[in-house]
Amino acid sequence: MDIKEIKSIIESLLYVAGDAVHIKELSGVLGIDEPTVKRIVNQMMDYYNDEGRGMQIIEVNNSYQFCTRPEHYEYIERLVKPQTRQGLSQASLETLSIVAYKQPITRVQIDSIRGVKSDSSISRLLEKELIFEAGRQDGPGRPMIYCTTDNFLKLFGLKSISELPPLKEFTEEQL
Amino acid sequence: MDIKEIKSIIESLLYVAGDAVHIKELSGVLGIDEPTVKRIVNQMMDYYNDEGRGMQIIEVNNSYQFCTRPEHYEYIERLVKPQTRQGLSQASLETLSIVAYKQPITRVQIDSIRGVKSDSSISRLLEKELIFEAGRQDGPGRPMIYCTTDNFLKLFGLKSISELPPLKEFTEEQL
Amino acid sequence: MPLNIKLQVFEGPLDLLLHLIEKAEVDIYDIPIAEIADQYIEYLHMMQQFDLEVASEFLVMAATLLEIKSRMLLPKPKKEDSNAEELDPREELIQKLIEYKKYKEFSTLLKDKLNIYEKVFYKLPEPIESYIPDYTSLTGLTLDMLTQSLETILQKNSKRKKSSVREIYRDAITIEEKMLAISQMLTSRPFFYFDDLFEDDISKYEIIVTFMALLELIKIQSIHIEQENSFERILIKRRID
Repeated sequence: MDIKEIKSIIESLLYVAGDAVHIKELSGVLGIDEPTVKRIVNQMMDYYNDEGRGMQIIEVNNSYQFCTRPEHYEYIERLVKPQTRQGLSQASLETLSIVAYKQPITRVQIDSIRGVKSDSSISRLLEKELIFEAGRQDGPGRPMIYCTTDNFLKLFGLKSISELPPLKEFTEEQL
Repeated sequence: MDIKEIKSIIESLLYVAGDAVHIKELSGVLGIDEPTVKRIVNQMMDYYNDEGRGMQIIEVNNSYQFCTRPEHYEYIERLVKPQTRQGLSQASLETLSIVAYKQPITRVQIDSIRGVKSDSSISRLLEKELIFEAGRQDGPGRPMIYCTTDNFLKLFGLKSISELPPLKEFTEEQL
Repeated sequence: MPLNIKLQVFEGPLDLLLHLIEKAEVDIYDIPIAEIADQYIEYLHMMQQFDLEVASEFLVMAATLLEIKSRMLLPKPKKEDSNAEELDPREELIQKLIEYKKYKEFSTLLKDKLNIYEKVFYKLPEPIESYIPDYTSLTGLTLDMLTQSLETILQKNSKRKKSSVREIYRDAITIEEKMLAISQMLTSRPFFYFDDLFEDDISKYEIIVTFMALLELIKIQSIHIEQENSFERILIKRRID
């Protein structure tokens, strides 16, 4: 085995593992003594850095691991979770405000207040863990009821729902 | 962004994804048009192959994915627990060949070409996600129709169904 | 009796026939039917001797071979009184064998590829939590926005609601609108279930409108209704012509 092949194998091992691989394991798999493995991996680390490759090798407690470069974070984030970049839409914000003030509330009640269907905002808020399904209402159809989560409180800096500011101009009847 | 940086980002994206990443996603994340992304990925593919790197990039239905090289199999197997081999029977391989070329195809049509019932091969191929139920055919009995999956392409090193070699036409001398 | 002979296993009657034809080194387009039929039946006898179950397909093929054999023995009709093409009784079988042989050969090629590509490893996706920003990325939001948002809706609402008494408000939906809505559901997916249309708290009025819209869509042949057995879920599918 020439050194190029050894590097290629180490690369594939680190890739498949995804995790940290101990130098002992590399040495065992390759049948090469640890100091040599260490020297080769060090060369690889330099190479990845000098070439500005997409991954770098990091060493932790005699284990080696691939990881991405901090400067690529933005792109990776876009790939992994594109929708997190969008924040809350107007529709979601409206729905959230209704749930916050009127909880527990059903989807039909939300629709009725907004005058449009709120299915997609509700799923978006559920997904973001800003509201949760708090059970079903008694009565015909037993519709799902929604409440805000602790995450919601955290995000808006509230200790509890009772801290929500009072709404101007509106009396209970109007709601 | 220079081309080296783009390659570096693509490398990190493919590494993080693990799975196949569609060219549309790469194009979206990078903000670069698809033909350019395709050209760059093709250069990367060549580079990985020429340099005998630990990973290679494979293309399946316009998606790209990292995988290891078959020749490193032995070393990787020592590191990670051996993956369950696909181990397809002759019957399953025959059925798969027929589905690959004649898709969409019904069970009865497969049976007719093989001259024997193919139920058990079909369930095996479904279970291994090499074929999938693509709906029902119009007409009497509305039989289920089968097509091959992307997994099939990956496992047999094909980019797309159009890459299947033409079936040999037999001349009298060859038989 | 000890069994020292390993009986070759065939995938089916066509597989067995191909084997016999190759062994006999005869032309597939001109199979000596009598000879091959005898060998075929001999093989089935062997299977029985070894207590192997002979699948019905093998028996059907044996009957077909015997039939072809007997038709080959019939005197050929004179040329002038047969305007029909002089059909070779073997023709259909030969076509089947050739078709099968193509796929059988391709399957060996597949097997070779499988031997290579099953030695390839893929890595699992990285745990994405480390890449997802936490909720602090939503910090553009303020309590004011929340209250204002609700107040605006309520303002709009109070105008809209003036005439209506306290009851759950729902826009009156027309049959045309419902038809459009159903057709749109079918643009994103090939089918959905009948009960998907009737969510928990649908009003009686909307049930009636939905039902009429469905009937209308069936009438104009843009959808298709299916139910495998009574009481099973009803499928609504896009009609493809």
